Amino acid sequence: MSDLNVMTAAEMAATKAAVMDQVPGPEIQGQSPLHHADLDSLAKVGPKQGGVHLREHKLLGHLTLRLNPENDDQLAAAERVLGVALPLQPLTSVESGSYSVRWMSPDEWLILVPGLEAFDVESKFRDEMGGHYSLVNSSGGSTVLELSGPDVVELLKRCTSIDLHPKLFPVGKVVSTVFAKSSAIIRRTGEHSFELVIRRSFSDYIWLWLQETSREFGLVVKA
Amino acid sequence: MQRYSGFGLLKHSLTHHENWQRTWRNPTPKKEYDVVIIGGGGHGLATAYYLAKEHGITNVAVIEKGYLGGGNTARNTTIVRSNYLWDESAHLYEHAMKLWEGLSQDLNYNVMFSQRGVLNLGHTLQDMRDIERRVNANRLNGIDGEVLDPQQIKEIVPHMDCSDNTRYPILGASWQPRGGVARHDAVAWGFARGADSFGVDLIQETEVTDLIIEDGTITGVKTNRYGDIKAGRVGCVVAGNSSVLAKKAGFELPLESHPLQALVSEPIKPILDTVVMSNHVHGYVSQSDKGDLVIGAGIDGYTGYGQRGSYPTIEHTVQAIVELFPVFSRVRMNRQWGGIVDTCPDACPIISKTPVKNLFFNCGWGTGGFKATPGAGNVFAASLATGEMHPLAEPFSMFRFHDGALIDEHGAAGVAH
Amino acid sequence: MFHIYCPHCAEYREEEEFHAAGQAHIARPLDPEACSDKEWGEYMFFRKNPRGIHHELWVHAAGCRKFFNITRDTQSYEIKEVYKIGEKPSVVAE
Amino acid sequence: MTQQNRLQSGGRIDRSKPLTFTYNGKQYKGFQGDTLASAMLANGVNVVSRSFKYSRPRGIVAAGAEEPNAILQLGATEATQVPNVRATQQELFNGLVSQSTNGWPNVDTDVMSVLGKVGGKMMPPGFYYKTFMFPESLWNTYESLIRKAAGMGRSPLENDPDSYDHINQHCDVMIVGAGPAGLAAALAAARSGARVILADEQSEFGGSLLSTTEKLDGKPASEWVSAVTEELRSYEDVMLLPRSTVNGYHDHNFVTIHERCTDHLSDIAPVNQARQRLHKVRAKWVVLATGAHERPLVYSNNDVPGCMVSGAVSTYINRYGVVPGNELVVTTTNDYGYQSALDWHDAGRKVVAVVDTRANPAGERVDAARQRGINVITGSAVIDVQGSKRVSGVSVAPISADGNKVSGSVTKLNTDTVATSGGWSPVIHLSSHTGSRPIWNDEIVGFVPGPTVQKQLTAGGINGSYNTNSVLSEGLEAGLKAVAEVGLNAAEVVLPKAEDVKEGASMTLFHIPHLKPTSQAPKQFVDYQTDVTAAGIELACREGFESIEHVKRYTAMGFGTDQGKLGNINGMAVAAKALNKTIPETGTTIFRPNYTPITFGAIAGRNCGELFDPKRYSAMQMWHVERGAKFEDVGQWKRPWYFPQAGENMQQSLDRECLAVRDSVGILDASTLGKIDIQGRDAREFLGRIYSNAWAKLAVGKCRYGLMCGEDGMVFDDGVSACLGDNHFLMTTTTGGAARVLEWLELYHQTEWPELEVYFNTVTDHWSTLTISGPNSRKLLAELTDYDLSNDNFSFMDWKQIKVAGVPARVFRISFTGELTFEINVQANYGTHVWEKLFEAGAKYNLTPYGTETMHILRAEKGFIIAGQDTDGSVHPFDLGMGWCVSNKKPFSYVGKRGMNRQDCVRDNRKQMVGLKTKDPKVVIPEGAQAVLDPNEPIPMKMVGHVTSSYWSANLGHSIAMGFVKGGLDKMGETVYYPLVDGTVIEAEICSPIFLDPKGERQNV
Repeated sequence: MSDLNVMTAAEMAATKAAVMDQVPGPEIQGQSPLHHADLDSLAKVGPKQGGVHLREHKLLGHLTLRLNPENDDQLAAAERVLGVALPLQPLTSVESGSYSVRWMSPDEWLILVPGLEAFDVESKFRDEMGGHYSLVNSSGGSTVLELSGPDVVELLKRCTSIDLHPKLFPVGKVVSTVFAKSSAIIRRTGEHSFELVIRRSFSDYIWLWLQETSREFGLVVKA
Repeated sequence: MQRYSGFGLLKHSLTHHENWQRTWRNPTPKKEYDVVIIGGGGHGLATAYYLAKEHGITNVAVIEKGYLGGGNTARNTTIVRSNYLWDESAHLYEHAMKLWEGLSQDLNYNVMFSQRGVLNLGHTLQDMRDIERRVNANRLNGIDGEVLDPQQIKEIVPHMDCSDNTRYPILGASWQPRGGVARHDAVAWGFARGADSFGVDLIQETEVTDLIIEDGTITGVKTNRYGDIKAGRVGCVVAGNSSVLAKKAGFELPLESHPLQALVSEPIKPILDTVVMSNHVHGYVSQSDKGDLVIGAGIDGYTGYGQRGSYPTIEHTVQAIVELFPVFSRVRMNRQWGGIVDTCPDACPIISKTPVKNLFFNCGWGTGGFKATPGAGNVFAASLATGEMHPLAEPFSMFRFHDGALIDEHGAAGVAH
Repeated sequence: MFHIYCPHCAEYREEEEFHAAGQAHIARPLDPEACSDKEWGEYMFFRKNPRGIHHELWVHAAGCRKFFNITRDTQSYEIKEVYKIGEKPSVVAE
Repeated sequence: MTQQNRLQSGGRIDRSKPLTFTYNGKQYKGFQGDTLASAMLANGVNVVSRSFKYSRPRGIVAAGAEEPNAILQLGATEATQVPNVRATQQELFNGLVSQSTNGWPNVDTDVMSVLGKVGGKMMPPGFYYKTFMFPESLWNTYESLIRKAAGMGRSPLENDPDSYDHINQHCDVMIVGAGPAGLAAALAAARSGARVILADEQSEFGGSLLSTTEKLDGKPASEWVSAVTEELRSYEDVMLLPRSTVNGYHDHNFVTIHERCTDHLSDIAPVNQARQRLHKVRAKWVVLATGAHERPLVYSNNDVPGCMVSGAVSTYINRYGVVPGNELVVTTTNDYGYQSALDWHDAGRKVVAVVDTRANPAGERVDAARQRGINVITGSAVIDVQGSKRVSGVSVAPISADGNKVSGSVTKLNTDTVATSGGWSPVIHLSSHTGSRPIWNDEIVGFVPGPTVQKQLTAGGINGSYNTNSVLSEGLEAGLKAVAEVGLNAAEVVLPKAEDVKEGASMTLFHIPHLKPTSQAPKQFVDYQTDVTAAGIELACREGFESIEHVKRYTAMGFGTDQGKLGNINGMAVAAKALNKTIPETGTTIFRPNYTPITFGAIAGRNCGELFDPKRYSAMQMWHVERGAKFEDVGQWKRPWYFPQAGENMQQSLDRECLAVRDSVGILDASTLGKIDIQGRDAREFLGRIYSNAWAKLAVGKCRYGLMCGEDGMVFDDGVSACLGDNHFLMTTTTGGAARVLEWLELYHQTEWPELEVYFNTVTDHWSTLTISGPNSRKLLAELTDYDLSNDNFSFMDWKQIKVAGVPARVFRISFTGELTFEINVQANYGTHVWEKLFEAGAKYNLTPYGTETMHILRAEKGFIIAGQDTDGSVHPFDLGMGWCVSNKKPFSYVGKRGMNRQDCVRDNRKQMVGLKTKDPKVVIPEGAQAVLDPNEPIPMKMVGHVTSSYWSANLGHSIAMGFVKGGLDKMGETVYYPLVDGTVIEAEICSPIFLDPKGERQNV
């Protein structure tokens, strides 16, 4: 076992913000928030037909970026890191390869990257960006659910008060809202598919809620 | 005053009830009164009644912009209890409780005060600590109270889900057997009839449009129908309008007026014999003599004078009731309504002198005003009679928000009641 | 239930996403120590609480987490305008 | 049983689908398409209920939501009981089981009716208030008798087997009511491309058109209805909701719709289907096309079964193929009343007479009646009815032109049915839900919607328009207006033409006079369900109840489950006459949601049982469950409370857990603590302004405890914050306070100090926090890391970034137990891994999992407070003896500083936090016990404080407690007493709250 990850106090002071590779080596398997639900097994034994399909995208890198949208240097730096400009229009999102970026608030974006790249991306930001900003790794605190299928809109209308009409909620739109009695960040990824970013501690509740609410449509769990 | 009794009813039935007297007169106001009370709700009418009865001051007018008892008196869920935490409030509400007991006889008007007991449920360990604390304080203050375990609760409310299988299992409750409900309209009408019988003028459909203040002293009120009416002292008892009147007097109050909603089910056969309240799941329920489940909600978070609130508040309340009583799931909600409650930062009322001499305010009862009706009227009357605050009212000065001597009853007040 | 336009998200959302945070434009005294008890009490507790036009502070709690102001009629519940922190209302009571 | 009142043909029922149902245990037959009411009438059922106060037999009066009497109990099993179902709104299904709700031994023979007849005279409005007062002690007995009469139906006593759905909807135009106006509006909006929702409470669309023989463009009206419905169904953005009652109209055009999905199929929903669904609609525009209810006239004994409103008679004939009697007398003030006579006659049964209050009625329907040879008696009215369980005859008399007096001699006619029409009342309920006050319209003799701030349009009957052509064109107009308002181009719609029927003027009359004055006349019912009579209303007025609100409250008029749909206007008219006022002068009629009652289950939706509120779990939840932990609800979190082993009671578990921590090492899942990541140049300054203590000099790598106060100086949260980098802090909050604290920080940042460069983000869920505590915690941790954990290298209140069990971690050397403690924070995806590795390595140290209760005991041994348990919003840091956590040197007047220096906060004798040692060391004072100085003082006793935390300390071998005592810090060593509920008094000595290791050596090794 090594302690290569150790930072000295001086190193930390110099960087102003503490940056940390939080992911251990590949020999240690992480457990996503819905680990206990064992969706993989359900996918094997559960129904194959139904109006709503559910898949968990586990263990992605979740980074929350805060900066001043009027700071062109920072915007440029973000674009250098991400390969795409931050979406400045409210409630929009962009994708760049395996990265996706969601507008969360005028000074906040949620960036999803492959799980093992979170630290690299964070480090790049720290290298590229100056001035007042913040970057927070929240990968352990959320998970991503993909909901799709012919009845997905009908299902979501039972979970959120957001208007999902395609004219008002086109592909790429993202909202952060109340979801049942929890919250979710909802992004449309296709006519009949949506991505939900949900909080770890609420994930079991949302899983129960989705099972209950989708009963009339039939729920297909996908691995 | 014509006395009411069962015998009277029998007698009047022989003459087809054609000879009942008016319950109160409909007088034209005089030009001047010793005391003018603005607001003809339960508190205002009780104030007038006790001014006349206990202090011999009968040259009194109650000026009401709508009809008597038409504000929060007519809109609350009629719960009466006195199990408050702090000494100041416990003494005030217990003073009211003692007046409730015997009020029907005192007024010769059956206010249907029904001491069927009040349960305040605890669902968390902290709830139970707070309940223990409150019940201990109540008992040492001479107020009845017990802490019950789920088994004992089940005996009192057999159809409530007292099992471990709920989201927030019931861990226990405080129980005040002397608490209960009363018929809200009858309270206003009984006090009105009583006050009228002593010669108090009840002036309905008349709005006080302004206060006449000279050199920092109030001398009368302006009305929309009868012009200026002079007054030696003025008591303002206008829940839901207190800040509006205070503004006319030139000061602000530490109040926010919020919508408070309530609802009733359709009448069903008796199934709930007591009052059940839960701060934690946020709802309370009792069953009226007519069979309606009378259900209360929490206040809405915004300022609102519209006598209506937002739908999610109703929704959350009904969820709480179904959580407590899953058997009520197929019962139906009949009607909902809303009142305007003036809330104070410490969940306690203001019974107070004001920056204007001879102008007194009784306000800020939040959701708890009904249960205090006789007590509040009684101490406010004493204060208006003497010009000095009654000892029980003393701690409830509006100036406590300057020096910091707040009486924080959020725990006991909790949800609306 | 209110339908509230969030000036940051630039669309209407249901009231459940928001929290009301009381009267708007109550500035914290710059020198609290210079305040009398009365002045400090008034800052903390005393409110206009008008029947009619009211400027109030809300936060888009489940959305962008930004505070902003609403001018609303407390009698009809009509929302007259929303505006960001630091901005001045254009609709005011007479 | 035969359906003796069923016509051989006609109506919208399907005679090929017979259905069986039971009413009061008797089996009957009906057809698909029937309501329960139409099927009962088809079978000649007369009595459906007993009245509330007088136990009078009552029959079906109406055909829809306005029905006051036919309120039945439904349900074949205990769990599927439904109380108070309106038979006129319940579709018949095979196997339906129904029961009347009042009457003993049964509804046909009710012994209470005898009492009602005799005692009724003694039960005028307000009689409760006038009696049952003496003696005082008997009120409970009186009341229990009153309560016996309460209620109509009964609640099931078993849990509901059904589920209920909620759905959010959005549309441009929400149209309420699918009668002619609503259909026309919907057609206009839909063709123009609008998003439309059309809802109607009935099983099929068409509204009044389903009940008439009227023709549109020369064809049966139902053909137009079908064509329009078909077209609407073809639009993608149009949602059609039959069996869906718009129950509430709320601010900002928010509308709730109660859809009954399966109630027409069975009393229990099919598998996986919701029984009912609540639609929560946000509409840009709302079109109210809710129609009107026919008003009955008020005459003596107008409640005898067989008395019905005229339009309902037509509906039963035309829609259901049921003639609800053999002979008919109509009593009317207008032309519409004739329609039931025409329909009755055309159905082949006998019309005895139409009695018209007008002297010279002259409309086309009047002519049609005369042409059919129907006896039309003018200038007269039915003033009284004979019969008890069914009408047997009526008394007809001429009345004066003003309608106030009987002006001639009485004629008796034999009949079994009376149809009545006093005009129409627009269904304005929804428009008044949002606070709009209805206004009286003399021309149509009814209230119409008042001015509103909602984006609301109205069309048809709700406006007092009853002519089909104008109803249709108002609907079209409303649809087009809504379309234009939402910015769409209007499409063309050509409306069908109805035959124009010439109508004579109606007479404005509500209350039919009797030979005797109202107070002596046989009962003239205004509100059937609440047994309110005209005499009762007059009495209320005589007694000084002059506002209509007083009248309603005194008599209970309008307080039934029908909310006075039939009776309110009549009641206002009776009151107005008694007070010599006009109807609008007596007030207005305000309706509240719901339009018709709605199931609690439907309002609750799926948010019940397990889903009532989210259960929040940490990453290690499954481990805790497998270890048999007992859980405590803290906010929404389920936290392990303690971990009992086989055969242990709670106290034994706690003793074992407590000893393990002090003797070796224990582990706590502290993941639920709120965690806020704070970054920015001014993060440090910000903390200094929000916390009561100093933060300016906290070095990188160090942690510090902080107290957070409100502006009033009262403590509201606390926690440890760590300096991660010069511009980077991690704040922890209490478990319950996390969201509130984050919003608090944002509030100050966004509204007060936006110039401070700082960002806040929640990371509560991101980190798992594994707290190992106890003298062996260092040894244990050393097994999982190579890092130098020595006290010199890793001191108390340091934090280090190291690897634990191969997982990168931030480890904080802070302590809430007073023991050597390492708080290991790892990304939550790896929490369980590290947790399990700790247990693998911890076996030799007897690593013991402990829960919140042991945590509470251990911290109390050290005198550490728990915000929320030891504070209640009324204590400031000095009250807690935590002046050490307040800095007076900070240049900025931090939040709370000014507040805690107010007059009342600096006075003597405030309640202060102290430790309490019981005289009998074995006795644990109950938490919440109140302190007194003189145990012998009579009640009320002077209380000087209370116990906030109290435990048995296995480590110390005696009980420990913390609590408040007035001036307690100056009372060390003095005795206080705790009188308990059971009469015992516990004696305790005031001491320091730090019971163990006062120098803090154990955490510092």
